[in-house]
Amino acid sequence: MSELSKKTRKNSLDKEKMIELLKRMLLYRRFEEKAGESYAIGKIGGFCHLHIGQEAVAAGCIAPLRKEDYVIGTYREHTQALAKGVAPEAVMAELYGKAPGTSGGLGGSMHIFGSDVGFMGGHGIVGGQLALALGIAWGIHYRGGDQVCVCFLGDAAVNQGAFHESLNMAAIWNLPVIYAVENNAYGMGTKFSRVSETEMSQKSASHGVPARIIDGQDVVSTYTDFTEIVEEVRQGAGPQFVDVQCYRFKGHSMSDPVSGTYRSKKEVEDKTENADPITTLADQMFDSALLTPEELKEMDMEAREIIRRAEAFAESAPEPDTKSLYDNVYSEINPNGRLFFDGRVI
Amino acid sequence: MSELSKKTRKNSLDKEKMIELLKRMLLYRRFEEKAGESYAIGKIGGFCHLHIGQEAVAAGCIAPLRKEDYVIGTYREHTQALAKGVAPEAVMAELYGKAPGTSGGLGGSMHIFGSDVGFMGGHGIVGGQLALALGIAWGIHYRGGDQVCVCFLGDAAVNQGAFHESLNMAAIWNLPVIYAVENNAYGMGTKFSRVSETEMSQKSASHGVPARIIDGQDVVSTYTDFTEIVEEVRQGAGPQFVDVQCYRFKGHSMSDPVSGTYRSKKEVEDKTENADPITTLADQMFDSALLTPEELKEMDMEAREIIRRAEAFAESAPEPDTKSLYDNVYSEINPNGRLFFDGRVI
Amino acid sequence: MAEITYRDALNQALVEEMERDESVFLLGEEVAEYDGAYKVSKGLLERFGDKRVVDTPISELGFTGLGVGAAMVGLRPVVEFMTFNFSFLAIDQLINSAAKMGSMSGGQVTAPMVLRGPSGAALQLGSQHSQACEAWYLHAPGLKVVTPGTPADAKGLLKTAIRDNDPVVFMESELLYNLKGEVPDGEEFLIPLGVADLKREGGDVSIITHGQMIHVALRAADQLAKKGLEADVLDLRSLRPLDVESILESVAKTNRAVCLEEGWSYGGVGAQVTSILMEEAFDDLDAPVLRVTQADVPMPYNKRLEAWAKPNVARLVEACEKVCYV
Amino acid sequence: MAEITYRDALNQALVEEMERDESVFLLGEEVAEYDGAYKVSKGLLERFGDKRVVDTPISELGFTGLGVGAAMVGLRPVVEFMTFNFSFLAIDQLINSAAKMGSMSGGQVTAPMVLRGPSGAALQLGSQHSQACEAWYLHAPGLKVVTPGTPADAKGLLKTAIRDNDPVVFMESELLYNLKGEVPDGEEFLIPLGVADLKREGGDVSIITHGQMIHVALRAADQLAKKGLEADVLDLRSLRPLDVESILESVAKTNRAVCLEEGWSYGGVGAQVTSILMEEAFDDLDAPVLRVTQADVPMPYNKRLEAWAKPNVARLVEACEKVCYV
Ligand SMILES: Cc1ncc(C[n+]2csc(CCOP(=O)(O)OP(=O)(O)O)c2C)c(N)n1
Ligand SMILES: Cc1ncc(C[n+]2csc(CCOP(=O)(O)OP(=O)(O)O)c2C)c(N)n1
Ligand SMILES: [Mg+2]
Ligand SMILES: [Mg+2]
Repeated sequence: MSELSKKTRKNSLDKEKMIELLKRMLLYRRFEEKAGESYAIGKIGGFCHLHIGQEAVAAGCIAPLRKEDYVIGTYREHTQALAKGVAPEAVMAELYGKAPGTSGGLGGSMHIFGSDVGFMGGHGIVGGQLALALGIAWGIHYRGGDQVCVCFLGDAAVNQGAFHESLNMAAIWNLPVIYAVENNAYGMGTKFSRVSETEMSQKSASHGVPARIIDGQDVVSTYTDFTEIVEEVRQGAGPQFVDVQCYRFKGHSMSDPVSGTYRSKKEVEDKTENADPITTLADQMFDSALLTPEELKEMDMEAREIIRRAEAFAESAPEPDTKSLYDNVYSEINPNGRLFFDGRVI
Repeated sequence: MSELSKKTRKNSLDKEKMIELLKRMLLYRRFEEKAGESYAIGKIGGFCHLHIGQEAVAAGCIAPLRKEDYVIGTYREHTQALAKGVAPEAVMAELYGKAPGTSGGLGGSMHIFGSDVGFMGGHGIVGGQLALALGIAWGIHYRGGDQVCVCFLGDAAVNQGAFHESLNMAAIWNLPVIYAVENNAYGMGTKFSRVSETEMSQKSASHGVPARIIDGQDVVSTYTDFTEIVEEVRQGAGPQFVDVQCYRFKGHSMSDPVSGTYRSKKEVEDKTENADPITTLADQMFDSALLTPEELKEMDMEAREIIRRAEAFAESAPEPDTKSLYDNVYSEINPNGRLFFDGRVI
Repeated sequence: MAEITYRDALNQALVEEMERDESVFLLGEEVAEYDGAYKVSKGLLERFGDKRVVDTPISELGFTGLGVGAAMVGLRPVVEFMTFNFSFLAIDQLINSAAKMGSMSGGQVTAPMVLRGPSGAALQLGSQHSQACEAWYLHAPGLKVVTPGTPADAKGLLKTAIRDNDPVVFMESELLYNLKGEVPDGEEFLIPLGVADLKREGGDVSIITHGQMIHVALRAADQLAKKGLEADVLDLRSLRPLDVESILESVAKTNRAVCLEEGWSYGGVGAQVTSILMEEAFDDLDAPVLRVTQADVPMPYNKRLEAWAKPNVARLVEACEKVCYV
Repeated sequence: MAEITYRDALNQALVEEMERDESVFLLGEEVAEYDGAYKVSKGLLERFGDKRVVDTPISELGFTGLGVGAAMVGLRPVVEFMTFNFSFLAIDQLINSAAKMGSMSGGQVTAPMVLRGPSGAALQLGSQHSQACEAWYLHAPGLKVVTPGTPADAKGLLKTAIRDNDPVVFMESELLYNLKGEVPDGEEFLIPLGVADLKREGGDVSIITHGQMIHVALRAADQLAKKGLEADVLDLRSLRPLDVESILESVAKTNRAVCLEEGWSYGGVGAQVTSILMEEAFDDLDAPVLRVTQADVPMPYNKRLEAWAKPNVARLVEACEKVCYV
């Protein structure tokens, strides 16, 4: 049976760590706000899924990791990439479709990669990254390393067969992978309870993978709990399933309304006012006199400045060359035979 | 959580029903033996997966059904088709690839259909039938009928994502479908415990679908338990998951060895001697003086005679006409445009 | 005749067919409460209730299989893929169950159903969300493939597809949903499958195309006309059945052809049309048939590169001029 | 040079590459304890242990994705599909993950791996188990597709495929596993991808084919020779990269071509080759290129009908005669 441990205790962290988490979340928030603005004025195209409201997940789950650990995510991955160490300039440039973007401008919002820092990509097919994570964890296991792989997924992805196939295999081979559900209660306009008879914490039960619930709006407890989980997995505890309960403050993507038929304006307002992970942490720190409003303001200015620079960089960066289109489709151009059939390059 | 009720009591059935079940199993056994013989001399081709040893499953799970209920199965479905009411002649003729076969000789061993008696086919892709069963049950639900759909699957199929997707949807819509695992402990050469960390009875746990274990080598308890389950589902209990524990006496298919690296000769012999569903029932009836050896012999002769006739029918039946090849690819030949592109029929 | 959008035309087709035949129902992600990701099913939940307009979990393989199973017992499911990019997860149920059902059951069981949704690239959605998927479905006998390019075709073809007794893969386009056009009135406005439509009559060169690309073809034809070349723009409308007769007829007249498609070239629609022309119109051809397709790469995100990767008017004009030796 | 079976040639390739490079591992259903459903991996478990020869659950999507993920972090997985008929369940991972990985990551991450197993019909396995799957994979840029037809090609191409830095779809044939042939010795016997092999030199007509069908082509060429027609039998060996040069060269010489393939015609390999000939060899052609393919139906079980549905020597001879106008 799935071992289920609802952690409620709020471990207090040292001040330094709290400040780090706060700075991280500020950076992520400002990054996403800027992305939203740039999208609105047409500098960013396509789909753009913001992480606003869920910053504690990126900060709390990724800060406990080492550089050589792996993270893989969905299309809602900008801040996770930042959290794992990808430069804001490179992420922003990718959103702008520019040459120094993480994928040379060819990937876009849903496909941010930073393999040098273990960020194994944003993936656009719901559930597509789950088996990839399995393979990354297999790679660790194969080589006998002590890294872990954290795989983020949305709540809706647990209904994909790939989720179950992956958990089953992770279990039989005891792989070092953590499936962390960013459970923001909705998959687009569909509330989780409409597409599942059971609670999220039951979803790994068929496979004997332990399940835990984490309060993903509270970065301190997310960080504390996740640190513990990561250490367990590093020690060989095998795959874990984590229900990270959180809330998305914006629409599913830039083109979707924030609220509407599927959730009320009131619900969103209530969450925005009472469960903002940044405010929550700041208030907590004010209460314990670990932070002053002035300090917060200064940190925020700093975050804004980093993002301003990232945006300026993206704005002025060059567009990719048309020829770059064919560069990475194959690892090398075959000396024999034709690889491309469009009659443009032969 | 999955409700798990291991039924151990042996309900005694009335003599008539026991005789019916015995006759059924004899018929299935003789059918499969004949299929095996005909395969050996090249009258039947392709893959041929026998059900020998598992006859109590076909008899015990299908006898409780009404004609208007549905059954859908895998490639190991000959006897299930018979059990649901498809004529032995038509099934045998299909194995022989003859025109009066269930699919006109175009389907073969893995694709026996009898839609007039609710047998919705044998399907060759492991897990392929699971979502089809969901759709059949949806059809019942949609029309407000009180039929049930029984979907057979092998133990290995629970590792397919399709299994989980199907159970989840069956649960949220409370559909009248029974997923009955013919748990013969092996998928080809792979023991279940090698490809799952959990027991079979855990496999529906993620979806809140109740699980039950049935002794599938004992036709009386299979029949009794299944009758109860079918009635519950007919009353609206929603989807059920049943671990029907059984054993395959022959190789995975005609081309595979009976035993080998994956299971010992001794294991097979032990099962064949001590857990033959036909002998088990007959002995039980001898003990209660409900049957004499002479009566058994007579029944067996009867079964053999039916099969002999089925084989004679198949043997002498005509081959399908080459033109029939195109007949059922589409429901009707389109008056406009070309449907086939092989340059043979235009 | 009313002028409505492609989206509304599809919506009307759904409404009318669901009114006419209660075995028709719609299922897919976000089709009910959300009115569809692209609002094609707007108002349907309210009108028909949640047994006939069904929101599914994100389980493409499962709900497609559900559709096939429901069709096996006589319902007429319309399965919506939010986009066909996600249908790869479900393709096994189309290739191995739906397409083969009639044949492997000797005609006992069939799968009358429609699988619909947008296919092909919209704008800057990147490689995993910008794929023209025709080739994966037209290869398999047992399936039909339909690709409407105008509001009228969308309505008339969807109605026919729903009434068809076989599985029909019905590919729309995100870029067309807002397109307006005249749509004939009446609930019996049906367009038969397998009848191509000569969207413009020329005579100098045949542009053979389908779906969203017909608009590129029409614009190219305008440009060509200015240069003195008149093009036939033949909209195939359905790729299987394929109106080979109309293709041959047009080429018999023009003696030159260019195949235009949104997707990749290797094994694409144009390859098949070219082969048919090779086999059945060799003597009619005054020039080799050319193909204009997407660049043979996963679709890039960058706007300029995306535009470059897509088949466009300039490339088509150039190809037409080339086959006309001008 | 030893005479060994196609099966043993594959086995040798696996053994040698696994010995050479310890990042190579094999996974799939029944590959380890059972030695492979078709015994291609015989003895590998014993030799390399269960970390490098891995039995998987029946979870095609999952274990293919595992392969892609492992490749992303530098391993070189060889994923066995028991047959490619089952790969439809996994195709999303090939089309949307493996094929696009290099491009959507800007080259940061690649997926060097081999996806192998038998494709095409064996004998009387019915429609769900008898499908030639080339078309589904060659359509997508980012994948390579290889189809060896002899023991030597099987070994030399598999070794190259394993060393290749991109995802390679490697299609074998159940009907070839027992075929014997000479295979050059040495661990550096590698056959480059994209180099077609002229399996027989003729001059009157080019038969362009691949995989198991080369044997049909060679038998047809024998018959044609008796009738005074000498055929080039060009074995493409890999479909992507495709040796277009050799195709053009052969046709420049013969001026006539027939494409032979095991699968369906609509959007198949022959359609693409025909289109290339149309585009690049139009003036060389003295007759329309013809295609010989499977009947456009799901494969029937009945033996006679199955034989009829498959492309065969008689049909190929007939097509060759037709293009030679005899
Ligand atoms: C296979 C597939 N089906 C559908 C979609 C379209 N889609 C993109 S995101 C999404 C909702 C996912 O919700 P969830 O998993 O909860 O993640 P969240 O967006 O809430 O972070 C859908 C339906 C897709 N990208 N892939
Ligand atoms: C998707 C898919 N993968 C693999 C196969 C090959 N195959 C056929 S049966 C089988 C084993 C299935 O075992 P199980 O589900 O336990 O059923 P049993 O044969 O024991 O009745 C395998 C691997 C297949 N038919 N379909
Ligand atoms: Mg969500
Ligand atoms: Mg089994």
